[in-house]
Formats: sequence, C-alpha cells, structure tokens
Amino acid sequence: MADFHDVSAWRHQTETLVSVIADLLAGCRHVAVGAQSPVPGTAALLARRESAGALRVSVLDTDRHSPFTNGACELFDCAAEGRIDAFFLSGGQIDGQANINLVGAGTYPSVDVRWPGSFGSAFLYFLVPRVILFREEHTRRVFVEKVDFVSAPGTSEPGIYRPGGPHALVTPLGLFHFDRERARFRLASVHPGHTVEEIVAHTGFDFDRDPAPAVTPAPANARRALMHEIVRGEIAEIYPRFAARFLG
Amino acid sequence: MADFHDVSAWRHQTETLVSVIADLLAGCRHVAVGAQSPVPGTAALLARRESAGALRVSVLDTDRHSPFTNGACELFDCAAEGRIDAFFLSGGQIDGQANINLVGAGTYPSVDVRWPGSFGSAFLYFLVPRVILFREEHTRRVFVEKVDFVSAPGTSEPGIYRPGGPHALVTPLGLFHFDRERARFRLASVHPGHTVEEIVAHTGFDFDRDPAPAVTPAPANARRALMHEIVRGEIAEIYPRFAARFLG
Amino acid sequence: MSAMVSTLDELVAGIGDGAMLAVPKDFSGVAMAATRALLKRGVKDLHVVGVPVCGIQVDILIGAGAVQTLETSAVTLGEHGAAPRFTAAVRDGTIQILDATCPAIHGALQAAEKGLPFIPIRGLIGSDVLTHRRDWRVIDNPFQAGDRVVALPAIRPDVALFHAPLADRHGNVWIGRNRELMTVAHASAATLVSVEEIVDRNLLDDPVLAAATIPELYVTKIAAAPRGAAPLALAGRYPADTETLARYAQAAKTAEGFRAFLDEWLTSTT
Amino acid sequence: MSAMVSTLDELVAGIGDGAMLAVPKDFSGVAMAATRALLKRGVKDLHVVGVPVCGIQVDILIGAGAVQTLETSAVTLGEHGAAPRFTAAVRDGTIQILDATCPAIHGALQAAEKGLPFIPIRGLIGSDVLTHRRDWRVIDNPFQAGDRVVALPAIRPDVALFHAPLADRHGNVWIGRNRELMTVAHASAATLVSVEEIVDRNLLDDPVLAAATIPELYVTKIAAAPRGAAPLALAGRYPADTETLARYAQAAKTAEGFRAFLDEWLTSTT
Repeated sequence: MADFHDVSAWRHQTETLVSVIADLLAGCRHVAVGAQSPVPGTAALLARRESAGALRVSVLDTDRHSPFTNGACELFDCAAEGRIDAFFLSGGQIDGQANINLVGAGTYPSVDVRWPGSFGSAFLYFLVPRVILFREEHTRRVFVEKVDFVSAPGTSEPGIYRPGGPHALVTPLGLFHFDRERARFRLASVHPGHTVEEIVAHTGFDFDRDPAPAVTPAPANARRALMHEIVRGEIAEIYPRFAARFLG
Repeated sequence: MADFHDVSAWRHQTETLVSVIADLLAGCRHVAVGAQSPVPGTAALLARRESAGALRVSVLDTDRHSPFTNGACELFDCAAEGRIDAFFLSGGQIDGQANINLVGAGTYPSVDVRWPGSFGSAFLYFLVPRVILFREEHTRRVFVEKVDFVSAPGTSEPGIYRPGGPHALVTPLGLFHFDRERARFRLASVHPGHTVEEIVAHTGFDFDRDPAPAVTPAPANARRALMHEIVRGEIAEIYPRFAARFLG
Repeated sequence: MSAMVSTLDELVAGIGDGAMLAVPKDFSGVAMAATRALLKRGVKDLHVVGVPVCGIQVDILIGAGAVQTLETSAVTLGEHGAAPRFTAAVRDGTIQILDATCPAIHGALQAAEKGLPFIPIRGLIGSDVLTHRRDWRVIDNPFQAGDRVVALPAIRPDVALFHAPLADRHGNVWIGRNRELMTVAHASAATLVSVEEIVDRNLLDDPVLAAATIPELYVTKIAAAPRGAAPLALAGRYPADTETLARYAQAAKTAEGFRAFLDEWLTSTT
Repeated sequence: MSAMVSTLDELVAGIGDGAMLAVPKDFSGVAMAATRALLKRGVKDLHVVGVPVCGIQVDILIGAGAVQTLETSAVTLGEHGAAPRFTAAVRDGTIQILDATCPAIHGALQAAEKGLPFIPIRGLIGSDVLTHRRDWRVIDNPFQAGDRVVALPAIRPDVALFHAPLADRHGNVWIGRNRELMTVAHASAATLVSVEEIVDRNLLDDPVLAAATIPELYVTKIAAAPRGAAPLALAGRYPADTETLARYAQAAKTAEGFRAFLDEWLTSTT
C-alpha cells in the first residue's frame, strides 16, 4: 500500500494525512516529532503556522530544530515533566486496545520477524497526553487482534501513573479516535476515496463506528497552499527526500 | 586558641599540621579540599609534589583547580562512584564516636548557637574512604562527649552501605587515629610543645592512648622548603590571605 | 520572542507570596539585583530552597521577613563568617528550617527534572538530618536484601531565580559550568533569569555555546542586570565586593544594623 | 600527561573479551575507526549497551560474532532500514537480547553516575519490555500508597567507547551537546575516546569549552582518528557517507555479503 505507482495519488493522500494530523494537534503547546517522520513533521509545522506561533515544534536528532541541550535523556525528562503535549508512535503491530509492538512478530525473544525495538515507547506512551498513532500501511498484518509483544500498552490498570496515552490513530484509510475508558477505537472519519467496508476488511481488530461515519474533509485551499509553502521551506531542509517527492 | 599573638608560633604550628596531614594522604590517588581550607589544601598540594604527580588534588569552587564540569552535584557523584579517596570535614562539635555536628549547640531546631549547616557531610562521611577531621580549636567546647546534633555519624550499624568514614583527627595539640571497629579515637602522637595531660584536659571525650604516646615528628627541612615553595606559588593563588600570613 | 525580555521589576513579578523559590549558591550566579527588586516590591512567606547552600541573598531575605521556610544544606557568608539574620531567625524560631545535605538537594531536584516521584540517596542513615526530615523515608534496596537507602521526594520549585552571564532575545541562557542551574530550570515550574548581557544572535546556533545553554523552552523571563550578582562575584566577569560583604556581615549582627543596611541597599542602584 | 594519548590499537587494547561495553547512538559520536581496530585484533563475548539505541557499529560487531549480550532500546540503520545481522542473530538465537526503553538506559547509567544502587522510572508497567526483564523490579512509591513504579539497577559498564570532535593532550574531551557521553564516562570504569583532533592547549582553561568537556579524571585513553565516525556523520564535521551505509545495508542481508563487506572494511583505512 506504500507503493504508489501514481505519485499524484500519493501526494493527494499525504495532503489528507497531514491535514488530519494538524487538526489533532489543535490546542497543543509543544509537539515533538522524530527526525524520520516527515508526515507528522509536516503536520506539526502546519499546525504551528496556523497557531500563529503558539505551538512549539521540536524535531529530534536535528541540531537546528531540537531545543534540547542536555543530551539524549532530555526528550524523556521533558515529557515526564509534562512539557510535551503530543508525540507520534507507530508499530509493526497495533491492536484494538491500542497496544503497540515495535519488537517483533512471533514468540519472543526468537521472533519470526524482528523489528528495531521499543525505543522510548514504553515510557512516552504513558507520559505524553496526546499520543497519535500513525502508520502508512493499513493491513491486517499491522492491525491485529492482539499484538505478539507489548512494547507499550494502550491502557493501564487503575492506580498506574499515566497522564498520557493514545489519542488517535491515523492511517491512509481513515481516522480513529481512542476511547481510554472503553479501551477501544472508534472510526471518526473515512478518507476520501475509501469506504467503511474497505477499512473493516483491512483491520484485524474490532472497533466502534457510527452507521454512516463522516468523510474526512479535504484540506481547504488555503491550508494546501500553506502546506506546500512549508514543504518547500522548512520540510525540504529537515526531510529533503520527502520534500522532493511531494513537490515533484 | 586560634588567636596567635605570636605569628611565628602560628607558622610553626601550621607547618606541623600541614606535615601531619600530608602523611595521612599517603597512597591516595585523589583528594578533594574545600575552597576555604588552606591548611588541608597546603597539605594536599605538598603530598601531590611528594607523590611525583600520582596524587590528584581538586580544590572545590575554584575554576582553575576544580576538575568538575557537571555542576555542583559532581563532587558528590564522584565521591559516590569511589573516585575520591580523601576529604576533610570538621565540626562545631566532634564527639568520641567521631560524630560531627555542623548544625548547632542546644536543642534542635531552636538551638542556642546555630552554625551554617551540614553541607555534604551527611553523605561524604559515608562514601569517602579516608575522611580526615581537622579543627584548629582544641577545647572541650568542640570535643564533647556527645554532640547535640549528628550532622553525620562516625560509625554505622552493620548492613548500612558505608565504604567511607573517619580516618584521623588532627588538632593543634595532636593526631588521633580512629578505630572504626571500636568506634573510638586513639591518640597517635602529641605535637611538639604539647603534652598528653594538656590534651586530656582540653578533650571532652574519652580516648585510647599508649602510656607514652609518640611526639609528632617535625617536618624535615626538605619538606619545609617544599612547603614554603608551594605556599608561595599555588597556595598564594588559591588562599592569598593564608599565604600572606604564612610567608610574612 | 522579545516578549521574553523584561525589566527587573517585571521579572520578579513572577514570584508570588508563599512561592517555593529555588536559588543557587554564591559561586553559581546569585541574582542580587533581582532580589533587591523583589524586596522593594515586597514579598512574604517564601519557601526558599538553597541549591544546595545559600549566603547573603537569603540572609537578607530572612532579615527582611520574607522567608517562612528555608530548605538548605547551609547558610554562610563564607570568609565573612556566619549569616547573622539566619542565625538570629533560627534562634528566635521565626523561620522553619529544613536542614538537608548538599547531594540531597541536588538529587531531589534531579528527580523533579526527570519527572520522578522520588530518588534514592546513600548516606544519611544514623544522622539527625534524617531524623528531623519527616518528609524523607528509609526504604529497602529492591536489589539487595537488608540494604536500606533513603528515598527523597522530588523538589518541584514554583520559581527558580538566578543570574547568568549571557542570554539572547529568545530567552536562551548561557550558564557555563554551573550545570546545576540547568537542573533547577528543568525542575521548576517557572524560571526567571537576570543576565549581564542580552545579545541579538541565537545562542543555540553556536554549537559551542549551545552545549551550556538553557533553552528558552524552560525560561519564563529574562532581564538585563549588569553587575547583577554584586556584591557577590560572577565567575569570569567580576570579583566579589569584599568591602560591602564585610560591611554587611558586621552591620547585620544586630536587627538595627541590618535594617540600616537594608534601607541603604534598597535605594542604591549597585 | 601525554600518557593519555595512544594509537587506536592501544586504545582498544582496553576492551577485553567479555567486557560490558557502552556505545552511543549514531548521532552522538560512534567510534567506527576504533571498532575496526577492535575487530582486527579480535574480541568476543561482549556485553554491549546501546546508549540508548545502536546502528551499523553494533550490527557489524554482531555479524563478526563479537557480541554475546546486547542491551538496547533499538537497533536500526535508520533511513537504510533494518539492521540485518542483528535481525538474523535474534532469529537464530545467537545473541542474548535485553530489550529496554531509551529512558531506562539513560536512567540506569545516571544511577551508576551517582553511585546509586537503583533509580525509579515511570511507564513500563504492563509492557512486555518489563515482563522479560527479570533484572528489573516493581516497587511501591514510598510517598504514595498504591502507586507502583519500576526500579532499575544501575548499569556500570566496564568500558565506554565513543568518538568526539576534540580533545587535549591531558585527555580532556569536548563533547558539545551530546551530554549523554559525559554520563556514560562518569558511569563506566574505563572510558576510551577517539577524536578528530588533539590540541595542545588545555580545554579546561577555556570557560566556554570547559562547560561541555569531560575532564581527564574520567578518561582512560584517547587516540586521534580523523573521520573516525565515518561512514556515520559527526555533527558539525562531516555528513554521513550514505553510499557506504546503503551498500552495507544491502550486503549484510546475507551472511556471505556481510563477510565480504567486513573483509573489505577491515583492510580499508576509511
């Protein structure tokens, strides 16, 4: 699904994803994004522009866009102090309780497929109030009923210190909100050109939905223009390969 | 006792104290001294010269003589890691179990006489292997049977993590070693010009002693010459007022 | 973001009555000019945390009646002797004193910096420092049976106030080797900094300066205050004004002498 | 103290078989040239700690059979994809993997730096990261009934090995913003550093450089190695050699391809 023969279709989809994610950042004061996350990065910079500077965006592992000067621990310390409102996580597997698996498919430790590892997820998922799950592959291989390894759990028992957790899941097919009380996703909108049936067919876990979910609104022209400006400028500097593909 | 009408007597005594303390540092790799501790500082620099550079001396709160670059916590972290072999402590009161009181005389908290506070003693006394107690006033007011407030205890119960503790006590009258097993001081030598009786008369706690304790040896001429050279050079830079008085 | 730059009066407006206020030791950048502005405005019931010890700044705050609680490892005027107003206040019972030990202050601030509820510390067991700290606990080392260790709750100051050599208009503050200032800025809800000099360029653009710079993310406001640490020294900038320090040490031995010194100091500009 | 300055071969002589070896992440100064010297000499049974993640360096060490245990939060070649020798070794069960999470590695090293037996950390409870770490414990927060928190034992590496831009002949090493290198140097019994450049002046004499310098007190040996992080980038000095990294990512997909790459790399000089 990540292989687009049609670059313009990819661009169109990417615009939708960026727009959806930018909306999810409304009201945040500080969002951190990884150095290899161009779509969330573009969305964060878009949201910053639209916030008239009220939103701070930190791009990790870059000298110019990271505010951190206290070494590699500072992102985590900063999150634990409540100074980061939103962050992005993903997973090789994500299940219906929003558990994420960044370690591998199969039986741990000698898994059949090994992924890099949990990174900071087992910490940040607990501490960042608005964690947005983002995955560009929407298949039953990714969205499973139960992950094989819990890098970080979607919910915690009462009594566990957990100011943070999953807020939403964004895929190329749709946007889901996560209900922490019910520990379930609810389909919030279906992206243009896709259907509920398609989402159900490609999702391995059960989720809540309205009889007729909304269609994700296409970004307004003004927002699209702003997006292109950001990609030409700030994004080209941080994620040059993504920017080149986006701009053609 | 700190008021010397006779400066040359003070110089003579100071030479003895410096010499005694330098001997106590034999075999150390790293000694730390405070920025307001000229006698221990001179002794440490003397021991460094005599060690042919094997002894490292860190003078706290000085830019040039402190090796620390990680802020005010680094001395304590460094000690806790076992990287500091010797340190100096003192006390408004010191008792026969080597408990030290840097807080005040009387009933805490509204003590009759308040001193500055415990500084790092409640930590360093546990962690630095060779803590040398140094006090330039030898009176029953200082050397009491039992301190009114334990800033840091001389000994600990079995099971308490304590690689460090009191090694010796140096005063203008004599040198005591501390026996951690017995939790008692033993008079090791009496400084020239003083007597056991004088020490007993001015010490408020009971201590062990041989029937005829040794006399503290006067520093050899070579050592005295070296000491003067150090005071003129390194010490004059760190403790200018002390150096001026010492050199006349 | 020149909204970061304020006057000294605006700076100290961020310190309310009853605030927990963290201040550094004499050699790390004490905001004396800002302290004067604070006392001129009037402030009371402060819970002062000395990181890890304090000197003339806190002695003046105590003498002026601005301090309710003091948590510190020591108060001293250094070579100028005892801190007279502190000593008198302890004797008279007019402040609450929470005696600590230096690494406990550092550790508890590092716990706050890391968002930890507590941090363990070695030492202390068997001391009266521990005995009188009802807010500390002795716990078992979970990795070694029978090994007990002290647990310190995190210290989360409302405000950190200090003085630094250099800042930029964005609010980035260069602190040099006084790394504990970064810890206290991370640990505190608000950080107020007076500086010798505010420059136009962005300190984070210089990789050498950036390495010892507190990012504006943690800084609430800055104010220019040349010689803002005087009469204390600022490393690399100016030495201590020993005459004024000695005069203070002498004057503050009595309440009247202190009051005369304070009146003069509050109306002076350096 | 030019006894501090050695060749790369002498530097890595300090890493014995079975050592616990701490290495930094790709953007913090990976000692690639020193790693080549280490593999040329031959080393085995390493317990590698990735601070907090690792990349091509550790993938090569694993492929060469030098690693027995790997403690890390991730192994990845970044934009070049999965780490093939790591992936194969995990699948085949030829290394022991201790999966962690980034702040747990940092916290456990900070515990060692502070001489603490353990340090608490938030998060983790309910994850399989915790389930599989028999060396971690869940304890009660002594300050709040019912609040559980994970306790991590200190990580005390035998050796830290990394690459930095600058050192002096005394062994003082400037690290810039990569402050975790100071933590790992403090935490480790020995610290070995390759550097781009060794200068004659004392870095601690410059107050701006000193603020981001690891003092020689913590440094065991240094060796000059221009472009010593290549093919990885060194911030402010040179970019990544993406061609070599891509070639490695492709070659290492098979054991044979890896062996051919390794043979070539061990005999090359850059």
